[in-house]
Amino acid sequence: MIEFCGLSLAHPIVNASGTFDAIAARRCFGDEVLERFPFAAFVSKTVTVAPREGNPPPRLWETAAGLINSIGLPNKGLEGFLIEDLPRLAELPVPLIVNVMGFTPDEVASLVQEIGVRGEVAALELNVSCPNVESGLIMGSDAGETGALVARVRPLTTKPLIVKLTPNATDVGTVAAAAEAAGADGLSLINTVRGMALNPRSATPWLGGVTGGVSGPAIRAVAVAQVAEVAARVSVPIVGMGGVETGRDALDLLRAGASVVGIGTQSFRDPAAGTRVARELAQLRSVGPDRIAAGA
Amino acid sequence: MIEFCGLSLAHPIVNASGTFDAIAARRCFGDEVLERFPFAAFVSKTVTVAPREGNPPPRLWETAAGLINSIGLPNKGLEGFLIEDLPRLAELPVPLIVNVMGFTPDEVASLVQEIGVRGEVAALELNVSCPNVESGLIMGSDAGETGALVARVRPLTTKPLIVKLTPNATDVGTVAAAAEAAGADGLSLINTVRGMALNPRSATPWLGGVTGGVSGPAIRAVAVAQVAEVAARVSVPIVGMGGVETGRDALDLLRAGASVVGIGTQSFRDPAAGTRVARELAQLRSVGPDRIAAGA
Amino acid sequence: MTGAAPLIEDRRRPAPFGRRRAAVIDNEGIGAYRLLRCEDPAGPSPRPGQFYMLAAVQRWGAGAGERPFLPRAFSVMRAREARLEFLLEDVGPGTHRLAELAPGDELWITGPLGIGFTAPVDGRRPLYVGGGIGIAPLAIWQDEMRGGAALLGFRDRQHAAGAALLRDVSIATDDGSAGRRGLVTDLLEDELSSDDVRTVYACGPPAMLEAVRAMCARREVRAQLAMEVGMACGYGACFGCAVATRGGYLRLCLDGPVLDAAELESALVPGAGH
Amino acid sequence: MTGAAPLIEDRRRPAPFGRRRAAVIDNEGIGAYRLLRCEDPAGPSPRPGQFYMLAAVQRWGAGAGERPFLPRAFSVMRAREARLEFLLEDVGPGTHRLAELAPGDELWITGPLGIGFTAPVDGRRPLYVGGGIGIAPLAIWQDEMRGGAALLGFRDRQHAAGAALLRDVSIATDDGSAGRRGLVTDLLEDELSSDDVRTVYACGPPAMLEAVRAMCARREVRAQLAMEVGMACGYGACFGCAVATRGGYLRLCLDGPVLDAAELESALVPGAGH
Ligand SMILES: Cc1cc2nc3c(=O)[nH]c(=O)nc-3n(C[C@H](O)[C@H](O)[C@H](O)COP(=O)(O)OP(=O)(O)OC[C@H]3O[C@@H](n4cnc5c(N)ncnc54)[C@H](O)[C@@H]3O)c2cc1C
Ligand SMILES: Cc1cc2nc3c(=O)[nH]c(=O)nc-3n(C[C@H](O)[C@H](O)[C@H](O)COP(=O)(O)OP(=O)(O)OC[C@H]3O[C@@H](n4cnc5c(N)ncnc54)[C@H](O)[C@@H]3O)c2cc1C
Ligand SMILES: Cc1cc2nc3c(=O)[nH]c(=O)nc-3n(C[C@H](O)[C@H](O)[C@H](O)COP(=O)(O)O)c2cc1C
Ligand SMILES: Cc1cc2nc3c(=O)[nH]c(=O)nc-3n(C[C@H](O)[C@H](O)[C@H](O)COP(=O)(O)O)c2cc1C
Ligand code: FES
Ligand code: FES
Repeated sequence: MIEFCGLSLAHPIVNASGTFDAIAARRCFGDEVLERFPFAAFVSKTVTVAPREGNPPPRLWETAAGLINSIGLPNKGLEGFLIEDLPRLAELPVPLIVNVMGFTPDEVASLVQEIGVRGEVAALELNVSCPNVESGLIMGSDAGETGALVARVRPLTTKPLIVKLTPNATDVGTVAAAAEAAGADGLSLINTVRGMALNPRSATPWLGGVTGGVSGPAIRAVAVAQVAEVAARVSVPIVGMGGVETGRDALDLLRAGASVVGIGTQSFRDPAAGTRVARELAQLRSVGPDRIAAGA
Repeated sequence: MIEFCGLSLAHPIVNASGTFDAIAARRCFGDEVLERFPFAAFVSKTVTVAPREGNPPPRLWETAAGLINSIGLPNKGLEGFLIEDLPRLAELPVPLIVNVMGFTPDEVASLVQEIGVRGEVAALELNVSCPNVESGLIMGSDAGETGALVARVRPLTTKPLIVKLTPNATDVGTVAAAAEAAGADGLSLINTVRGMALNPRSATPWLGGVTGGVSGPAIRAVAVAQVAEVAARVSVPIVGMGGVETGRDALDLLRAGASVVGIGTQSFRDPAAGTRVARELAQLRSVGPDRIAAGA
Repeated sequence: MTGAAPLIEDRRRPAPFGRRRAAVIDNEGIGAYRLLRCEDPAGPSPRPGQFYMLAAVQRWGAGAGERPFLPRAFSVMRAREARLEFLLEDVGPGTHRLAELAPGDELWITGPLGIGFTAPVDGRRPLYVGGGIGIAPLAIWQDEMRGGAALLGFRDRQHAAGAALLRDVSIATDDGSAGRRGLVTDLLEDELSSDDVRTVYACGPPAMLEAVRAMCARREVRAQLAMEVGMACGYGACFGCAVATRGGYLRLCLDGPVLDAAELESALVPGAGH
Repeated sequence: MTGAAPLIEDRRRPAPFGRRRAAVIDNEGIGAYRLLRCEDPAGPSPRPGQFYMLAAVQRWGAGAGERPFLPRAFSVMRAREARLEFLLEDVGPGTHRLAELAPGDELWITGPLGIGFTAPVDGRRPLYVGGGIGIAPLAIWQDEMRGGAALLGFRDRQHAAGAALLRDVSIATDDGSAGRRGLVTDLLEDELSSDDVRTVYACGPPAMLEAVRAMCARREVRAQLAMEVGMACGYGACFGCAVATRGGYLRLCLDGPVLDAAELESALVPGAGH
């Protein structure tokens, strides 16, 4: 058992928001998903106040050791989430972390308040970073805005508040420090890195949303750097993610300063990837450092 | 022949600074390098005022579809460059672009002045990916600092001035616009993306310089996005680079808005990669768009 | 199973959770296509129209060192005695790698996934309309339906070899090198003119599906379309496979790949096809 | 060529510009090592101590889909009649891929690169000191020198099989399973005690090279060390292979890999070895 922001987790592997839909997975795989749930906590896809259709397709492009997505945060909106999704997510065998995003501080405030009050919810993750959505300036790239936002919503819930940072910022460490100073209980990073691909036929942008976010092994080195940078600046616990494929990659993020590791794109290659990574990580940790190097 | 910032280039492929040492290559391969020179212009490694030893080793780490380097800009310094290297670089069969970096605006000024005045030099490239000694922040990540620097040195030379942007910035488009407004004749991007790796044995940073820069295919989607973003903001020509492996990758950067394409890490896999990419690019351009898609 | 009730859960057989290894039995060339067979002792038998996410265990990420990275979606073409059959065409790095697999190689498979076809109601008879590689899900469905005519369109004679995988077929080829010269929708036009008490089951490239959809809509013939779009996960995790319907976007991997044509304003899905 | 003048350019044979294809002739197991032979009709004959950058044409970037991405450096172990021989040990993704190459497969090669050994001066006799895979460049040098004793250290008997590639050898193994139990530097200590009119040519892991360097410095015996460090390009392009010398960093691929031991304060290069 590990302790993270007051939550007790069976192991340090969780899913990255928006990369595992537990309700959909149950439709595809039945209750085996509950019996063999791959994550120690479940992080929901981002919930916004109003329902969203998401970006026009195509939404995916495969790139060197990675994926570019331009999904556009489709979701049922706050009310739809509370009524339709929350009861079903409450059936999961692990603590529930709800990821939320607002286009204004008021929106964030109502999301935090209305979701934070629900007993099914163990913690909130604040997405201040999604590069796909046109909210003008990305809040999470600015320390002042991020700090102000966290300070504003912090008093509205007693639940742990995790701030999910964007990697598309000049100085992630300072944004992280501002979030901590304003009362964040934890930080998570990295979100996807802004990227783009062209349609080979038409030479126009491939993605319906024009640009997208790069995820997968291609961004792993960026994740290690940013987790280390943030860990050096804050004392709250960190959920590290970005390109984790194996237990060794998870170990690297933990060694860089994370307490918990998120699996995103890798789950697309194997729905049960979380279980494998957790097992590999446990194996690596049960041997000495030299054996780790040899077995890498 | 293509025209770029007043230079006439035989084709649109140049080297990325710091990834091809023409003098060293001549020692290894003899004069065949001159006869079959792979680039339409040669860009020097960054020159600083004082000589630099570079960072302590290890300096390299191989990552998914890429490389992390922490070289630390070793070079002979301005005087050593002018006396030892410039005469030999003048023997190359292509125009010479000298890349310079200063730790203060005064340093940049003397580099631009003393190198710009030399007849062997066709253009200057300003590497602004260096930390400001006072703020610790990277100059090139800030539009104000970049604009002020370019404005300061612009009058000091009549040679074309290309500003090489850093991708590790919240808003590359605004930095680019500031550089253009201050008189840059061209822009080049992307430099490497900040990344890090840990030593599997010791769990400490692998690189002697602690963090490094990611290059290679892993960053290609980031390069396409940033080139497109900058091209939408400026009207000066762009040298696009980042992860180019094939003519198709070069074509993507041109379509995203670049006029010239730089080859970096790919030259490590094949010293003559530039020639192959230029040939593949010419072939792709000689067929219609549908054939391009099919041949991708 | 003819006349299965159109309940969603009858159209979806749940998959074991997680990807599993499957040994390649053989990989046979059929004209321009490959028929890839693998063992699947652990899996349930799929419903016709369902699909699997496939990747090679070895060298998925090989070649130029970049793609394929994600698994690829393939309709099941036949399933018997714990063996699965897929039909594929080499059109890119993923299908290329699968096309070269040999007996003894292994696949990662996840599935069956998605929702399959439903039987006709009101005494209508099934009519299968396939274009190119789109014949795959029609084969297993024709088996289960125990018959019905199949109208199949191909580029040329080499591709038309795939027609041998169904029964009761009429063929059209673009170049007239096999069957009638023209489009499969020409065959469909004729067929529906003489008998429109049909339910159409169609699979093929977007332009063909759109032509089928429009034709059936005009004649008020019910049609189910097995569609394709780029997928990353296949199980509803990524929201990447959005298809616009009259009711908004849906995830094709979860609420498809078989859609009722009436749900669509157009079957011309962006980013699909070659 | 015995007694070649120590001019730099005598120690460096320039390479054709660009990588070239080379057909694998065979790939033979020698104890724990692989002896990889390839054709190189287009290349010049290398100087002993020079190296090549190697990559497989197929599946360099395969396996887990990530590494190897860059080519890898290998000392030439022998070169005759337009054929090159390399000795390698499977220690990671790159050497693993090379170790599995078979006749008919192809390599990308760039080389010869770097600066090789120089002959002894002042009537000194050569003494070769090799550790593990470090025996490779000593073999071609011993050939050219037409003799001289070789002291070789290995982990165990399986690795000691490599000793057959040189002549006039004395062996030490860590576990005593072949030759004397102990380190190759124990052999060197004895040898130099009885006769120090020698020039030592050493190649092996950093700790061994450092012990050799220190011992030779103490006895004022000249030594040339063939060193290893991670390389991305092999031809001076990346500045990644920096090695600290008394005169500052140098690029090992350009000004090495053979260095005069007197240039070094320590041969314990960070990041090298396993
Ligand atoms: C439900 C379903 C069932 C299917 N059934 C079958 C079947 O039975 N048999 C069969 O052969 N195929 C089937 N397909 C199609 C099959 O999945 C694709 O042909 C396959 O994914 C192509 O992969 P590839 O790597 O070979 O080609 P890709 O290069 O991926 O090319 C496929 C298409 O993807 C697009 N594309 C090109 N590059 C990229 C990129 N970098 N990232 C994203 N998209 C790109 C282009 O539109 C291209 O034409 C099915 C698809 C779905 C969704
Ligand atoms: C001039 C020269 C001559 C050589 N001659 C020979 C020879 O004749 N025979 C021979 O077998 N070898 C030789 N080597 C060593 C050989 O180049 C290496 O063993 C090889 O590069 C290892 O590659 P790999 O992918 O198998 O292993 P890697 O995984 O690359 O491991 C090799 C070492 O690199 C480090 N490392 C691990 N992961 C990474 C990473 N992601 N990025 C960077 N470094 C990492 C570690 O220190 C590891 O122990 C020579 C090296 C040089 C420089
Ligand atoms: C298809 C896709 C959808 C995502 N959706 C969300 C989201 O809704 N909210 C969010 O905070 N992050 C989202 N992310 C980002 C991931 O949570 C994660 O930060 C990122 O993918 C890096 O991890 P990975 O490399 O393991 O995928 C998404 C990522 C992908 C690939
Ligand atoms: C080993 C190495 C050294 C580099 N040195 C410099 C440098 O001295 N100055 C500079 O402006 N950019 C330098 N760069 C950045 C490259 O010029 C280029 O912007 C970057 O590598 C992206 O291109 P690529 O992916 O094709 O390598 C260096 C890159 C690498 C990999
Ligand atoms: S393919 Fe991922 S949601 Fe459908
Ligand atoms: S390996 Fe690139 S400079 Fe030596």
